[in-house]
Amino acid sequence: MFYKHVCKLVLPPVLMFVSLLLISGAPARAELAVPPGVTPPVGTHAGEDVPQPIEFPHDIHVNINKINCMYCHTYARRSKVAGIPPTSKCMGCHKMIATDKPRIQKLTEYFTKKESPKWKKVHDVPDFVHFSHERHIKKFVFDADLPVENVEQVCGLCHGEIKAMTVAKKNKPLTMGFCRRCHEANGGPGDCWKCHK
Amino acid sequence: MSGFKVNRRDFLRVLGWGGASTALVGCDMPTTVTLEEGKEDVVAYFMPEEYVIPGVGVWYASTCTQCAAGCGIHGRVREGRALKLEGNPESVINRGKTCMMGQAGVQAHYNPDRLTQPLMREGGALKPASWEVALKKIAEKTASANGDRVAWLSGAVSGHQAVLINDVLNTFGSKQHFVHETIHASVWQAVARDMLGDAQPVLRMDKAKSILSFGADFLGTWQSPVHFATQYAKFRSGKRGVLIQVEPKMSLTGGSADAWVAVRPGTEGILALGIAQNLVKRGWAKGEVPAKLKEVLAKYELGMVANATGVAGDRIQRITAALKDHAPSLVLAGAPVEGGENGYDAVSAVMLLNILLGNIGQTIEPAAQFAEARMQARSGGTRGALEFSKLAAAKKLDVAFISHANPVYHAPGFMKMKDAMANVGFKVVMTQFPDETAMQADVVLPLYSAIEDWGTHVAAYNGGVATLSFQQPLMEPLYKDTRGFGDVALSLLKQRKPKEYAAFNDYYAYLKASVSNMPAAVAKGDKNKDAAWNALLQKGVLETKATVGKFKVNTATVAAVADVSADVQFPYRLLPSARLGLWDGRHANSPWLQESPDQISKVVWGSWVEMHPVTAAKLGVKSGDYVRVTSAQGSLEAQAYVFNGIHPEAIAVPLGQGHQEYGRYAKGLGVNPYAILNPVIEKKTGEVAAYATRVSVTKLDKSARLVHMGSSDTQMGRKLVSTIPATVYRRTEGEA
Amino acid sequence: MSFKNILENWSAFRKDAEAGGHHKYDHRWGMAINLDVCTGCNACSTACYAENNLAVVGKDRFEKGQAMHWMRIERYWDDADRQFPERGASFLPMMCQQCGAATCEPVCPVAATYHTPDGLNAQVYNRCIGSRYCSNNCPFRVRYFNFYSYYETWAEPLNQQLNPDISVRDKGVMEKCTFCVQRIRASNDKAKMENRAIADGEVQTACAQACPTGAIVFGDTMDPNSAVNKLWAKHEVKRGDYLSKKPKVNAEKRGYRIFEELNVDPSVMYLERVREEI
Amino acid sequence: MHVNEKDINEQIRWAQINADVLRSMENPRPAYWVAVAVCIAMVSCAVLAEIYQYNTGLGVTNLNNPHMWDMYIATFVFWIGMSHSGTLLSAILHIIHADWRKPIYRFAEAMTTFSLMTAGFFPMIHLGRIWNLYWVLPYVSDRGVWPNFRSPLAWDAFAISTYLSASAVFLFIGMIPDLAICRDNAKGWRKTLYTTLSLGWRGDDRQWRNFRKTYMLLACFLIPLAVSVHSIVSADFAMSIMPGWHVTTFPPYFVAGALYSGCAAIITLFVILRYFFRFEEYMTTAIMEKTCKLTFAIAMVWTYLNLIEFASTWYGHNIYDKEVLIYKATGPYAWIFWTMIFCGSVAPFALAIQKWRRHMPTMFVVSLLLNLGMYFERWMIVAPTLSMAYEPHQFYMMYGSIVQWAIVFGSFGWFGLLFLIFVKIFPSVSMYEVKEMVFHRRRHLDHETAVKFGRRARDAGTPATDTH
Repeated sequence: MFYKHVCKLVLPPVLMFVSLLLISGAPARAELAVPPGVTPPVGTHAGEDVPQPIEFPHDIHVNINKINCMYCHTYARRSKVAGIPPTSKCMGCHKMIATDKPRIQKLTEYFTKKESPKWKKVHDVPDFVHFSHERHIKKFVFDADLPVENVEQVCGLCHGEIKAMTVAKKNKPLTMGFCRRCHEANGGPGDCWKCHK
Repeated sequence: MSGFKVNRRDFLRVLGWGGASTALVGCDMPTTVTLEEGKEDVVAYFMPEEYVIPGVGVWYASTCTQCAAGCGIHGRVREGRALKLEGNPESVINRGKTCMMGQAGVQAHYNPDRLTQPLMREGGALKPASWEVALKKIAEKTASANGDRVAWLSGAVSGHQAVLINDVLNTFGSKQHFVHETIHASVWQAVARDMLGDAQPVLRMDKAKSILSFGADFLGTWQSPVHFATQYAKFRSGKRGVLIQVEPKMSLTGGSADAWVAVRPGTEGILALGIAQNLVKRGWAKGEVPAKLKEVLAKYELGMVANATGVAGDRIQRITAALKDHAPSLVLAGAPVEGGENGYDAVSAVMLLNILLGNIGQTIEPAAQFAEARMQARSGGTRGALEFSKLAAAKKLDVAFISHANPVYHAPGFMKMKDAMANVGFKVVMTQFPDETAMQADVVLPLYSAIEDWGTHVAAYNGGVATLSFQQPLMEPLYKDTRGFGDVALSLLKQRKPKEYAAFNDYYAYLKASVSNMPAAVAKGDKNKDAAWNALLQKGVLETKATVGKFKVNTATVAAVADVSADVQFPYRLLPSARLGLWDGRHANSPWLQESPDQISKVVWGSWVEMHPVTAAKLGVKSGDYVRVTSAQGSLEAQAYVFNGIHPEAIAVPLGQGHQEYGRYAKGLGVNPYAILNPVIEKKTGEVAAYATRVSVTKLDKSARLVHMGSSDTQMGRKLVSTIPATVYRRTEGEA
Repeated sequence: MSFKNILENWSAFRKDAEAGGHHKYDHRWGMAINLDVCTGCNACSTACYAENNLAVVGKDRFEKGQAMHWMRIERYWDDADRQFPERGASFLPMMCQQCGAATCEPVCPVAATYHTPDGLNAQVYNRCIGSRYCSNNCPFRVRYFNFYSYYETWAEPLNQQLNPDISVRDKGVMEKCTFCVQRIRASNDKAKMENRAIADGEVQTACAQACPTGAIVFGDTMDPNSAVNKLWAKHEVKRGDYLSKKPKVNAEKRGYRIFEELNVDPSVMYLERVREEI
Repeated sequence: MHVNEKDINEQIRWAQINADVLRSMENPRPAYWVAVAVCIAMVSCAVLAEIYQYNTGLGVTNLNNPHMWDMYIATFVFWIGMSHSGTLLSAILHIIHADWRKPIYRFAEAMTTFSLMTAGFFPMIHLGRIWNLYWVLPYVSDRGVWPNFRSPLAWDAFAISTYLSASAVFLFIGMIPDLAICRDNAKGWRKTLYTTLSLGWRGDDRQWRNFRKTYMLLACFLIPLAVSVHSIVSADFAMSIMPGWHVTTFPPYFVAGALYSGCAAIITLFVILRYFFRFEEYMTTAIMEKTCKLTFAIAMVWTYLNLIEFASTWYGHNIYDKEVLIYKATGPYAWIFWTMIFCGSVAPFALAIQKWRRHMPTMFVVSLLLNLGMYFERWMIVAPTLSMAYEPHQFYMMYGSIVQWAIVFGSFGWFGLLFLIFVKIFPSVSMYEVKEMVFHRRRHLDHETAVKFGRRARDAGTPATDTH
């Protein structure tokens, strides 16, 4: 009799609670090679297409041409923002490479006009959050002695499998929970003021 | 790299990572982050310098132009926006420190009320115009003008700006460059020139063990406040020096004094002579005292001085003793002394103390003047405005250029500057803001802010090291239709002498050329001028060869100081006190400086009338009551602030407010005491005796809470600011 | 305060909270302010406005007592009874004292204000719900509340000056002096990138950097070689030890902390003003 | 003179009881609608003010540094306090079998619930970012952040919600038998309503037995809860270090104050209901007298606690505490302080005078005075400490703006509205308990007569046939 009541009243919330905990701790869908010794952050996000002035093909650059992320996103290891590569950098190669492609011609137009394409943001954290690319790269690449050519694995932790995309798409939630779980799993700071400004 | 400048301009381009990239925590974070409103774009650099990294602030050296002291600054630039100014440690003036006005430099730059395009007067009203049209107008109007019918009125200028102004006037064959500064030390300089043979002697507070300051607010508004503040810190450290401040109204410096002596306004000179007499009588005077001087001093014995100044005889003796005990000493005179009708004599009396105390060569050293005379600081007082207004009123001017100054607001009311300017044939005003003077102009040329412009500065008071301080743009101009002062001056020169200046397509080129050609400028043996130039810009200051003078001490000019006349109709003496912050009113358009309270009264956002409780009781006035202050020239109304840091015979109304124009933050706020000054001129220097106006005060039946910071004037028994006697200090750490 | 913390370290959590510092400190940022050379010139408070995106509230709201100066210079007259203030004015730079046993922390219902491993009283703006209890419980009254959406008052282009390293606070949020945490954070990142500790003097608060007389000294009081720590030691001011009642301040020395008797363990030490008898 | 009269006329017929009470729930008079209209008007004032405040920011309340709290919190404490006496009457007096409570506990109980529902608004209204209110509650979230369990404000959230739900349940459970009576006499929508609410009450023995158990159980649960709730509210102040707030005696002081204001409110409503619903039969002067005596006793307790607080402050020689106390008594808020002392400690002596306490209009006025005093007490607790604590640079005094007044004003409208709706939908006098009361009295009386005539009591008296 009493137990019946217990089962009726007490168990459901408890189960709910436990399951929530479980969900939050569930392992991720493996979609990209994970750097050794790193527990990847959990969660996916169906990002919508972001129309770019020039639909930049990440797949060609990363997959086919095997260009390192940090070759173009050069600020990532030197600043808290990864930065969009300066137009001059694009032209560094595309002065001669693939100049016949319409995209490249578009780019060249911009360059001759001495201005940069109006790229659209894909990944962003709210402005009250202090996120430092350089610290993460250092921890997961340089301090972890990860071969730099595998840096995409580290980027992938938060940016997903960019090399499988043409124009980048947001496919990780990048929410506080997303960050927090990774910090707890990989020994990142747990102090609010490390990330909140 | 062809043309350092092109790249520079490129990376200075505003590249906000999403505009101001400042979060509103109000908008709560959604569970899945989406892009914030208006932050969809991310701007990529075009061709950045390798040291420009988004998200990382870069510091550029420049020079502060908030006042004429010429402090070196560092500006923090991120994503092409200048964010914060700090002191440049390389600068000998401020040693990496800044004052509140320097901090507010960014607000002068980002001020929402800046002029964004040239204005021209058409049918009585100022109408927007293009630069071409405006310059053409100037060209045709000035074509026929020549000689001394052309004049240039400016604030304190130095460096290449001074050179250019000079050159422009030369093209007209005019010598009429008037310099107008409301807050100045002209009388002090005149006296120093006459008695020491050096107008700008170096004051070594760090060496002094005691300072007797007659109203010299060297921590606030006197000559080079930040420099003196750094010196003051040294003065107070170790064997702590003693500061005695003698003044009719407590200044910021008075607030820090060991002994603050309230003196009857206008009698500081008498007190000085009294102390001198006391020194001589007690045989403490260093060196030979001339007989002539003895007889001048003769009548200034204690009783008489005590009567005249309201400072008790024994106090005078104690002050004298303190000066002797804490040698070497340093005696200064500031605005209240200089601004008296007897200003010159009073300051001479003060300087005499330095001589008698043997401070010359000890704590007062000959100046090291900047080698190139044309670039030396043109500092001046109110005389410039006075002469200018006289010429203008007499219709002796066809063309007037006005820059770095706002005479219509700053000139005392009796000069009737507005009407005087109406008589000038053609007025060109170069300014950053729609100020009172601009409103009177025929052509208004909008200038870059100090943060957008190039320039070089030579401090009038340089603390003994002659340096050239560089001013370079921290960011792209906010408004494309504004121009740098140098560029404007150059285009004026090009109108008159196209050939000579054809080489320089802008001020930057001119500056670079002339600096690189300065003998001291280029590092020895360095052939690569670009490298030297970039190094200079990085450092911000350039030490140059200096001409160090010699003192020629002369006490002949010391004369008896006339006592101030009492007046029944106007029983009080008006003190138009200056204040660090709003300064002479040029910073009234900065919200920060308006909101940061006056250091002594703690009043914000407005004007007030300071009076002593005794006076207040006589008038039946409480703090917050509105009073009318009336002089022979007119009257003003403001709220009273009653406190005992002022002499009962004095009424103080601070400078800085009472603008009719000058943007949303300044306009229609408070009153300007200069509007009711009496036309009293200090005879020997021709400066306006700003502290010589007598006023009467009447209570108005209107009262309101005086908007000020802080509720309690006392500590109410808490240990907030606790004080220990210097004896204890000496015992514990004084010897350190 | 994470869920783990409640479950495992509850008792430790409580004990430490009383003892002022709630876990192993990496740093304990502190200050020493020499009131003898402080001239009350307001450079510090203006620098604070410039660094920390402080709102200018205007005359009316200032009159209401809603001003937002994180760093304020209090001015007192010690001899108001005499005819003249013959010993000058008493200036007191007052900002958040970053107490080790802060009274604001335990009362926040959502833990928006808490103690960081750097020994700071953090104020997490986007966690704050504006109950304002922290301000009521602050003996120094140095917490300021956004009574309005002040960001609307930054007239274009004034808003371009805003420091991107700190949020602009919207209405309903409490804010206060942070010891320029954004500068600490930046130097911390820099140091970590270079695999070294933060050097003394590397981090400077805006007020300390501006102060023309160098009255404000800022640094890590845990670093034995830091200038600030030397000053604390020289003037025999120690972090509060609550169990032993031994006097914390030596009467002969100039160092003292305001409201020491409340045992809130402030991180700011003041040096007494000195006056010569003339 | 001493009037010795009965709490209730035990000859009253039970059908009569039903009739009277049910009548009070039917065809409202114009006066009722006027009252409703007034209340709605008051509420809408508050709503407008709140909308304005929500959009503009809390600055419109005149709050400042140091005055971060003001009338909102005072009013919050006031309403929480108001709620207590309901519990006192219904729960405490229930378990000590003081059966004179029976005719008047129902509306007191309702008052408890409604004043809690009113009080609950204020912590929300005074928040800077009300839209994040739920952060105070502990819930499992992706962010892994929790409320600060050390904060009295977090305790408030728990305590108030618990107390509200508990007292609401208590009110409802206690009404079930009456709802059944209503059901049997109602038509139309009321019929359906009461049918649902009375949970199929048939009044058989098993139901009665379970009912009594549950009711007693809840009563026992509610009493410590009530005490703890107001102790926690007092902790909002006592847990701080502010002079005038950091007072050890605050929990009992607050509880006493709470009971005090609650009883005063009961007297007010007693008079109103008795007058408008012609409940003279049930809300008799005798019961009024008992209520008054109770209130008087509590008033004296409150006065005593007040005095020891002053005394401990005065002799405690804590300079800051003393300053605040002196400031209260002599500062700009002095008039409020002395009004509070008068209304709280002097006015109650009117309750000691029998002639007066039997005179309803007088009691009405007096009870209002008492509550005025209690409101001032709450305000005097909150404001002066903030005006004057440690830092002399931040000593200011301020009065709330029109916005605060509007919202506080509106809260009374809200309370009134709820109460007005209640009295027309639910029996504001507990019928079945009045019957119990009558029954017991009658049994008692019959026993006496029986002894007199040497007969067994059971035969005597009216058989209880016309019960349901």
